[in-house]
Amino acid sequence: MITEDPRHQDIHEYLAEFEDIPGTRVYTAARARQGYHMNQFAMSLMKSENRVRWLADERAYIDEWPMTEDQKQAILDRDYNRCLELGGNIYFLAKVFSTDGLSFLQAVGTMTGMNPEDYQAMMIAGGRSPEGVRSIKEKR
Amino acid sequence: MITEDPRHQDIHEYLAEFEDIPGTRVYTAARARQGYHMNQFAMSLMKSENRVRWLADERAYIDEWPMTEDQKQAILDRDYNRCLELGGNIYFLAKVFSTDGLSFLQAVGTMTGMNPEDYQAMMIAGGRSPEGVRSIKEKR
Amino acid sequence: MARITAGVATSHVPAIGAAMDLKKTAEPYWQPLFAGYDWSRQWIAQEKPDVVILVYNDHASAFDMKIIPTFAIGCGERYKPADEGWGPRPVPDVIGEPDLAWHIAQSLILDEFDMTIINEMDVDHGLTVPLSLMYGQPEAWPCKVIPLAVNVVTYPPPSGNRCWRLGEAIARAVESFPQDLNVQIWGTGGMSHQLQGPRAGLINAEWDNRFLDLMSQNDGEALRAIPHIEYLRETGSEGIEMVMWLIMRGALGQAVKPLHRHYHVPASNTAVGHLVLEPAG
Amino acid sequence: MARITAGVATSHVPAIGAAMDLKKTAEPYWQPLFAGYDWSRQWIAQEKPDVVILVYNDHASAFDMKIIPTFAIGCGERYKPADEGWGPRPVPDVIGEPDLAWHIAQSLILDEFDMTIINEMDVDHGLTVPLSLMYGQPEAWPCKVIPLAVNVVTYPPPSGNRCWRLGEAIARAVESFPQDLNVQIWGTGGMSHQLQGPRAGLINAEWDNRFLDLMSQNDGEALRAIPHIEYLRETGSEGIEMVMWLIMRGALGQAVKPLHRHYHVPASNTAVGHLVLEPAG
Ligand SMILES: [Fe+3]
Ligand SMILES: [Fe+3]
Repeated sequence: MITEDPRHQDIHEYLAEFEDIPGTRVYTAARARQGYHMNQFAMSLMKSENRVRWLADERAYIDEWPMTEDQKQAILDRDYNRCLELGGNIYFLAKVFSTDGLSFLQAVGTMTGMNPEDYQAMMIAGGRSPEGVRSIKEKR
Repeated sequence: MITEDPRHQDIHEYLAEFEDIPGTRVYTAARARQGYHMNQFAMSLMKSENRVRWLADERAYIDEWPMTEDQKQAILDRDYNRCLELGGNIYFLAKVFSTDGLSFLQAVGTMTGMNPEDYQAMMIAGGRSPEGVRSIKEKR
Repeated sequence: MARITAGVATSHVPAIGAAMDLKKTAEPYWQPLFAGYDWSRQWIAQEKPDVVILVYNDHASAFDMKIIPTFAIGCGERYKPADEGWGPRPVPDVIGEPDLAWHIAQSLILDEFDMTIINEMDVDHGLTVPLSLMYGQPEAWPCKVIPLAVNVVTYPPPSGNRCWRLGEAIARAVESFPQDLNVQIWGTGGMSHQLQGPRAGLINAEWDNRFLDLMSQNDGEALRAIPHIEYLRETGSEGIEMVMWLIMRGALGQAVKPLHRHYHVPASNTAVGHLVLEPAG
Repeated sequence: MARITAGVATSHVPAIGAAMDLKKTAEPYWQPLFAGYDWSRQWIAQEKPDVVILVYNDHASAFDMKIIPTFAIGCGERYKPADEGWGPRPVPDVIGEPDLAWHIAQSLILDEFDMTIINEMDVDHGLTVPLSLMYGQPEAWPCKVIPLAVNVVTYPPPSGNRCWRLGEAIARAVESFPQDLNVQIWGTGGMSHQLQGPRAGLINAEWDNRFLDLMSQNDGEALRAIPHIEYLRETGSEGIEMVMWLIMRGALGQAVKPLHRHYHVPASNTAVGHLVLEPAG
C-alpha cells in the first residue's frame, strides 16, 4: 500500500481557465451557489401540475421562490444569457423553455444574437467555427 | 499515467466471509434487496404524521407497503431477529422501536435471548466477550 | 461468465428522440443522421446483448441541486422515462438488471471507486435516446439496462483518466460475475456542442474526428490525457460529455477493433458521433 | 491559508445525546463517560476552531435505500437535526461553511475522489452527538461544520485504505484554500459495538485499545491494512464505523502527537473511544 502522489492539478488554476473561453459560462460552484434557487425553481416545472400553475400566473408562481428580483425578471423575460450570468444552468433552464414549447435549437439560438433562421442555417452549414473563440487571452 | 493494478479483492470471497460470523447478519446487497420495502416502510416513521397513523392502526398502515406477509408479521411481532433474516437493517428498524419508545439498549437486547436486566448487566460488566464468537469455521 | 463483447458510443441529443417520437426520421434534415445507425441496428439484432451498461448523464432530471453524485449506478428493477418539461417520452420503461448491477456496484467500491448506489430514479433523454437509436421503436427494449449516470453538469466532472479507470474496473467486475451474459457497454453524449451563450452552436468537426480516431485505436494514454479545458475550448461547453465515452473505451481494454463509424452535423445544436467497437485484447 | 490543526476521534452513540438532552450526565451510569470529555471541552474552548470537517455516517436518516452515496460532502448553508423516530434532538441547527466545502469538494473530484455533493439534508445523531460531547449545550454551535457522510451501512463501505487516502486529499485541499482558517477534522463512530442478532453487545476492549494505540502512532500502514472482516469479527458488526476514523487520521499526515485519550464501556450497547491528536509532520 502506498500513498499516491499524482501531479495534483490546482483547483484555482483549473477554474480560472474556464473564464478565458469567450461567450461561455461554465457551471462552477460559484455559479451553482448563485443560481441555486433559480435552478430549483426551473426544476419544479418537471411536474405538470406546477407547469399549469406557472403558466396561469408566472409572477405569482415565481414569487414563491427565494430568488433575487434580477433572477425573477430574467426568467420572466426569457433572457437566457442574463439567466446564465445570474447562476442559471442550461439543463435546468430547459424546463422553462420546454414548458413554453420551445426546442433546444430555438431556445439556444436566442442567446447568440442571431435570428432563428440564420442560427438554423449556420447549424445546417456545419455550425459555428471554433476559430477565434477558443481563448480570449490567446486570441485563437 | 498508468493503469493501476492493485491486488483486487474478489467480491465473492469478501461477501462469503461475512456468513462465517456467528449471530450476525451483514447488510449485503442480497439482504438490502430482500428487505427493500420493509426498510422503506420503517423509514417512513421518521415523519410524525406517519407515526400517528401507524400507531392508530398498524395493520392498515403496513398493508400500504409491498412487503411479504412474513415481513409484515415480523414487524408487527417486533421480532427483530426475524426482521434481520428477512432483509431488515437495524438502523431502519430503529425507526420502529423508537416509535415504540424503546431505546437501542432495550430493543437490541431483545435479539440476544437474554432478559433486559441480564443484558444490561452484561453491558455494564464490559459487554459480551469476542471469545468464541469470531468465526464459526475456526471456532474462535 | 459474463463478458463485455462490444462498446458503442453515441450522442444522445433530445431532438433525435423527438424526431423518432414524432415520426420525422425520413425528413431530409434527419434522414442522413439515422442512415448512419442502419448498420448498427442490424448488428445489434444479431448480437442480442443481454445487458447494456449505459453510461450517460442526467440533465437535471433525476438529480437536482440537492444532491450531485459523480458516479451513480442504477441497481433498481425498472426506470420510467422522465418528464423533462414536455411530458415523458412515449418509450417503454427501462428494465434493470439488479443482480449484475449490485455485483458491479459492490466490486467497484471494493476497487476503491466511490460509487453512489441508486435504487429508484427516472431516466431522461441521455439514456433513452441511445436506446431509440440502436433499437428503433419496439414494444419493449430487447435488453436489460444498467444505468451509470456521470456528473458532467456541475464542475468539476470526473477526469478523463478517472473515467478510463472506472471502465477498467467495470470490465474486471463483469468478468467476475458467474452468470453467462452477453454484456455491452455504451458511452453516450457529445460530440461538439455548446448550448449556451453567444458562442452557442460551436462545432469542431476536425477535433471530433480526431477523437473518433483515437477512440478506435490502441492508445488510451492520449485519450486519458485530454484535460477538461480542451473539451470546452475545442468542442463547446457541452462537449465535456465525451469524457463519458472513456468509461466505455476503458472497459474494452487497450486494443480494439472498430466495426462501424458515423459522423453527422447537425442534430439540433449538436454534432453527432457514433462508433461500434469490439475488444481485441 | 487554511490549515488542519487537530484531529478528534469520538464515538457518536445516540444514547449519549439523549443523556445530555435529558440532563442525566451526572448519574453514576453516565458520569465516567462524560468525565473523559472534560479535558477536551477545555482544550477546544482554547483552540476555537473556525470549521470542523465532521466525518460521520448517516443512520438511515438523510439517505434511505433509494440513494446510497459512498462519500457525501455537505456544501449547504445549514442543516437541521433529523427526526429519527422520537422527534429531532433539541440542539442548535448546524451551520455549514459552503466556501470551504465547495473548495474541498471540487478539489477532491479533481483528485479523483468520486464525491457526491449535498446541498440540503438533515443530520442525525452521528453528527450532532460529537458536537454535544465536545461543546456541551450552547445556544449555537461555536464552529461551522462541513458534514462528510460515509456509507458504512450497506456493504461494502469504503476500504480503510481509501478512507486514509481521502483524508490525505482533504488535507491537500484545505491547504490550498486561501482564507486563514483554523480547521479541525473529526472522525466519529465506533468503537466496539454490535446492534443486532444473538451476538449483540459484543465489546473487545483489547482490540479497541490496540486501535487507539495505532491511531496515536506514526505508522499508517498497519491501520490502512485492516480489512473490513476484522472490524466485524473483532469489534461487532457496527464496529466497521471505525474506518471513518482513518479519514481523520489520514488528514493529519504520517506523524501525530497524541494529546488526550479516553476509553469507557458501556454507553448503551457500545464501547466509547475518544482521542485528540495534533499533526506533528
Ligand atoms: Fe447530454
Ligand atoms: Fe453510528
